[in-house]
Amino acid sequence: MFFEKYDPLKKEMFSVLDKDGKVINKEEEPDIDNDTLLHMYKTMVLARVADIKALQYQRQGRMLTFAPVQGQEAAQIGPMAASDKKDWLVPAFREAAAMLYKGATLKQNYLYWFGNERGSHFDEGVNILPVNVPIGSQINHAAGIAYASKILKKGEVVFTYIGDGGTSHGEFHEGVNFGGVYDLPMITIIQNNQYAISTPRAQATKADTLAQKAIAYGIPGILVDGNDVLAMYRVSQEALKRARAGEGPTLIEAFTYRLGPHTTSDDPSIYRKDEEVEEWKQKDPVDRFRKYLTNKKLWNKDKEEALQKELKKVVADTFKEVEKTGQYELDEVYDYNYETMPKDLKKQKEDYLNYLKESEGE
Amino acid sequence: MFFEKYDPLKKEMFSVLDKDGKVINKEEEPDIDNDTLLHMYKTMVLARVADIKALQYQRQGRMLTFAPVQGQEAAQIGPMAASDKKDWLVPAFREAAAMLYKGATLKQNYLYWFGNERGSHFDEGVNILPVNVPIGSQINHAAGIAYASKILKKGEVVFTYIGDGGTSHGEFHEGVNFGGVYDLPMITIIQNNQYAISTPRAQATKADTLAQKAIAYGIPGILVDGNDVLAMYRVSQEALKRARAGEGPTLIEAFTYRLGPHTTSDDPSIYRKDEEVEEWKQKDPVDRFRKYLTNKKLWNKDKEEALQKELKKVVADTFKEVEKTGQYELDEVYDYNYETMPKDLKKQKEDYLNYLKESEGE
Amino acid sequence: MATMTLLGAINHTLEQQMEKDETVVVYGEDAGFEGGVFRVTAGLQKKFGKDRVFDTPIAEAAILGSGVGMAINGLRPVAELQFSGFMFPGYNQIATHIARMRNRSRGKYSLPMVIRMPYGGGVRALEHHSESLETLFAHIPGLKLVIPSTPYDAKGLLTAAIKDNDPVVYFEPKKIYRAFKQEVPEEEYEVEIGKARVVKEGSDVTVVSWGAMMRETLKAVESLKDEDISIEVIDLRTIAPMDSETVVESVKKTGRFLVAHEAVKTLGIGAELISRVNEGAFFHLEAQPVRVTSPDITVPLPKGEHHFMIDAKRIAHEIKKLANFE
Amino acid sequence: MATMTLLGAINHTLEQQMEKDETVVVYGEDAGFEGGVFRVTAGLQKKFGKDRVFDTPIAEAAILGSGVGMAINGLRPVAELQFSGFMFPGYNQIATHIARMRNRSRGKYSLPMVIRMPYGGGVRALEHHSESLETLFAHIPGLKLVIPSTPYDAKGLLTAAIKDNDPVVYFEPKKIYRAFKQEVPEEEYEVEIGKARVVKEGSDVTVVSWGAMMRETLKAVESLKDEDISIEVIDLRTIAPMDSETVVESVKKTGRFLVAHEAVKTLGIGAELISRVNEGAFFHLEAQPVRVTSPDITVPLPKGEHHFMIDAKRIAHEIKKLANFE
Ligand SMILES: Cc1ncc(C[n+]2csc(CCOP(=O)(O)OP(=O)(O)O)c2C)c(N)n1
Ligand SMILES: Cc1ncc(C[n+]2csc(CCOP(=O)(O)OP(=O)(O)O)c2C)c(N)n1
Ligand SMILES: [Mg+2]
Ligand SMILES: [Mg+2]
Repeated sequence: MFFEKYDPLKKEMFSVLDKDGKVINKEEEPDIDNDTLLHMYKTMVLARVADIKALQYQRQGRMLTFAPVQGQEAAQIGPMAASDKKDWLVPAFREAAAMLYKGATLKQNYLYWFGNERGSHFDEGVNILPVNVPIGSQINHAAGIAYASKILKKGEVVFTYIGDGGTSHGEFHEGVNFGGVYDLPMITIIQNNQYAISTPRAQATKADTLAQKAIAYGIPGILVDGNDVLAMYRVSQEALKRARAGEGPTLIEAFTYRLGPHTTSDDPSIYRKDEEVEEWKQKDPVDRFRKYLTNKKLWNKDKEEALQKELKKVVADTFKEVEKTGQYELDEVYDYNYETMPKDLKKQKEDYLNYLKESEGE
Repeated sequence: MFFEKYDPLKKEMFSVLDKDGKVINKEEEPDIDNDTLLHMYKTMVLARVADIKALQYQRQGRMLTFAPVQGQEAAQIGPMAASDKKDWLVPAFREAAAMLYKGATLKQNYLYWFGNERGSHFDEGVNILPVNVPIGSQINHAAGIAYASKILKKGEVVFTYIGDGGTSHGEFHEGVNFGGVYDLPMITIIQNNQYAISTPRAQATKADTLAQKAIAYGIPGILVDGNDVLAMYRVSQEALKRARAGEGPTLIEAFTYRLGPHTTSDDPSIYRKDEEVEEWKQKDPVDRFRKYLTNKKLWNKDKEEALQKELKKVVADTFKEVEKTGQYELDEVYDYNYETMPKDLKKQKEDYLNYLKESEGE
Repeated sequence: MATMTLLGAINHTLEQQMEKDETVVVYGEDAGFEGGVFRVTAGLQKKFGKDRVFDTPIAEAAILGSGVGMAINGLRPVAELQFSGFMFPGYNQIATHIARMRNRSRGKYSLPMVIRMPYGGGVRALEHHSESLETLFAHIPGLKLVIPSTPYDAKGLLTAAIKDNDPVVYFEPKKIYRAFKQEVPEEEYEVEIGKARVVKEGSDVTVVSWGAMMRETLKAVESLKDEDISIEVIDLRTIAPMDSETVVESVKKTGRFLVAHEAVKTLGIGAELISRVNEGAFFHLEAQPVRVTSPDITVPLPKGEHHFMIDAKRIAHEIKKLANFE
Repeated sequence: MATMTLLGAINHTLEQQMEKDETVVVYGEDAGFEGGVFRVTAGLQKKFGKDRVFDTPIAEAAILGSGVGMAINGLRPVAELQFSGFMFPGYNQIATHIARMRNRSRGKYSLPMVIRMPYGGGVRALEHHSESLETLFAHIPGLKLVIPSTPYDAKGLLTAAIKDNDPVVYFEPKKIYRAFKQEVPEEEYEVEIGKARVVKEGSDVTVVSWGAMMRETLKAVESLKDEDISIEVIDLRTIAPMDSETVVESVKKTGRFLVAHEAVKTLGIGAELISRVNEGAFFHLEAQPVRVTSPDITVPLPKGEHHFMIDAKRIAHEIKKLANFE
């Protein structure tokens, strides 16, 4: 019923809040308890603060290049808040906010972008896949997780993310199509932040909207204001309903903007106008949600100040902890390639240890 | 104007002839001169006769397994007849009829399925790519040819073929999308013969029609009666017009049926009901077109008998010629891998020749 | 005990493992309803239902990538690729994910999955249906690659592969799918992955092969039985991890080494074996190691394939030359 | 003459070739407007327009597959892959088409195309940004693979690659993109594909390397200058076709062979070189050939990469051991 109302060809955009955080679509305003609303907001702010600090650390040469999330927090927090603990998150590489909400720790997150695989060893029961670099390939992983959930009757739904640029990739096509064929419990969220590195969205595909790509797979597709966390929540709720009822996958295009660079190696001023960035700063998803909460009397200036202070400390402390880990040990590099290390690899490890001994002082 | 009238979501099928060869869509009946009509028909019959004979030869172990075209002649001859000599054909592997019309000789065709690469060396000025085995990959070749045509201002349009099953492949997605992005002169024809080997069309994708996949690329898509050669001609004409005007690609779903096995290694009785095959025999594209020509007084029984006799002889003679070529020479195997054979490969060739000498009589 | 072809042994093993372990699923293009183009999975869908034995769209990245997800979420997927030449569109999943998920997640996610594919030439096939692509798997850290040459090993290796908690690529030598039968125990057993098999002991020359070329090698050795050459024959059987120990020990004894494989010469498995023999038994070598392989050219269509494929005659010729080298 | 970095030499060569030949087109992800993530193609779109220098969708199969079509229809495409680790989704086009179109069509269609990609580690990069995948190209018949280690060769090899009527894969050692400058002639010149370069003559040990490891090798050799070892250093430079002749002749002279490469050990280029040295100079070898390579594991993230990458120190250590071996 819900998705039938939206025709992706019409380019209508689903939203709940306007850019000042006012509810403009009362009947679709999701019913979320206050604790959850606050947790959503705080996680958005945590992601934002962590991001800003990481940029600093990176500029100081203390972290690797990474993919900032600023501006896309709503597109990530809404769906995660609508999901259950058992549901899965299969990220691309810009989903720090979603990962944090879903149970990855800030330490893990930082550790990963510090250059340590430990950052991808999530805690028991936290159903997140590691950051996925090869574009599009995660969609097929999501399809497989969903397939297992379906035939093992686990009731888990899988969320997977991809960028606007990623929708042109063959693996996106194969994965979303696979989900359709077996009616899998799988929700694909396209974060259309309008650029793939320097390449504008129009160069990715001639399709008018990315949501309309759903038609190619015979599944519902919907275009959503990706900077509206309540809209993202609401749509995810409905997609989850479909998935849990065995009705199959949904494709969501979250229309949003990355406020920062593609990665810290990128200089967006080459390909984006300042005015454009300014315009999107006015639609900042965190600001909008804060205004909504303020209107609801759930939030105020004092709370904001306290939160900012607290999170800045949390983030700084976490980074200190992470930085202390430094370069890691030899065993880490060798011991996780196989459950049981093959003989020839053992030999290579021994040879290397011998070399280290022999060459000491050289 | 033409494509705007057809909404691929409505599942309407474009056609000109009914199954008895009567014109049911007068205003879209293409205006084709009699010589061309007859040439189209004769090529359809040639493809059919060659196919039937090849099946025989193959069963006798005199040819490799091959992909029969029977039932799909209209979907192939219509577009080729609408195209110019300079336009390109980028086939998958079941386009024998299209290749014949476009200028591949029967001898080349047979030579290929006899197991000799010479069958893919088409004559000067015949713009056909070799049979393409890896599914989907040809679409990207077509896109590249079209790109070159566009920027070199050659005015050539590229036709490329794929099966229903092939539309689920990532390379289909990337190629058709690429065509859309640069508005390339490229026409992709999906021959939906309803099976990919044993796998029914419904298992390939949940989409209602394959034509609707065009929406994902922002280009026109149209569902056509693929057993109606005039419908295929007419639609191709319009797609060509678009392409030549720089308006970009078109996607055509030709709804058809393969009357024979997938290849000669395949036993379709495992997965298809006899009644289904019977039903489609009633819609035989060659019969339909013959009736149309007969109604037009361009054809009659005598002509048919003469043609059948002639073509059977042509085919038998050609096969004899091909069979005489036998296994081919060593140079053929080595000399075409590079323009200039690298030293180390030369050495390998010499070593092999030495071995042949040394081992004579062993 | 029943006698089985290599193909029969695979079918039987899949059935046995699916019976014993409900999490095993079998899938691929045409692998469900019709039981695969070679009928290797015939009968399984009927017995285990469509959820566990299923047809997929033609989408190799999805076949392999979904396997990653299934393996992470509680299944033991056994994916079929229709021919090894069609693994390329899915190679991204193999090299960038399947080989790496355990290491990437520092052990949180392991991938108990098997990737089956028929490989090899000599069957008068179309283009891309005849390649021997061992190198493309054996070069990638994190992957295992096994190739049976007998029905017995076909079962033992497949059982071991399915039970392995790491991904295993399983090559099926289609040329000998139905070439001969062998007694195969009904009960479950494993052939250790990472262990070559000494088929025949000898003291003059070490000859290593695997897959369909193992048969040619045995024919070659048979043809030389009246010569005064004592040949040690090793079926490498698991290409990765490579059992260099068995090979090196053998060469220490014989001093002469020959490898016969279908793949092209440059960077074929022979190159790695020669390097390991150099590293492990250099001063035992009495003659230069010999590679009997296909040349570095594209596999020809059938009317030229005789210039490409090695055979028993060629192998015998080279063994003799090597044995007689002073 | 101007002094250029390796990256600068590539940019200059692309510009020169585009000027001389209107059919040369340059394209890839972000390769147009912004000039690529490494800025290798910077300035070209502005100069030659959007038709000839363009951004593509993120679709490696389309990038490479469209190159096939462009080459067939009158262009000389120079495709850029953003990192060699992202070649995998396009590998199908490389292995099943690009390497084969000439042979498949018995010479009707040749593919004058170049596939450029930055490769190699040691730059504190994310996953899939550090691999050395030479083997995956050098094992496929029909492909050429070149790797410059200097600005001079960068220009000469790229010029030769663009003018070649067959497809050439061009690896760019990104670690040394801007590491140093060299005089590079303004005028067009070619470095022959298939010809290694003897960087330094010597009589005790033959050391072969290429790409970024060439620099480490030279540092290693420099660090040994006070030892009494005469080292012959060869920059392999073109991996396929492999110039075994130059290497074999050198080993005939020195009797000792060492290869240093970034790629993992098993089936790395070192394995093929050792095999060829065995085949060509077996009885000249005075010690077992040595491979100095990365281990057979996944490239670690930067905090573990020091355990993976070889360096000058390691190479020097192994050269010394080999030279002193009795
Ligand atoms: C298969 C593959 N090709 C290329 C890349 C390099 N790359 C990393 S991010 C990126 C752009 C992604 O754009 P988009 O999908 O819109 O996501 P966004 O970065 O905007 O979140 C590219 C090309 C990659 N990671 N994987
Ligand atoms: C990449 C790839 N995967 C698998 C195959 C094996 N294969 C050959 S034909 C075929 C079915 C094709 O079905 P469809 O696209 O509908 O074309 P049709 O055979 O019906 O003409 C398959 C799976 C292949 N040729 N290429
Ligand atoms: Mg984007
Ligand atoms: Mg079909």
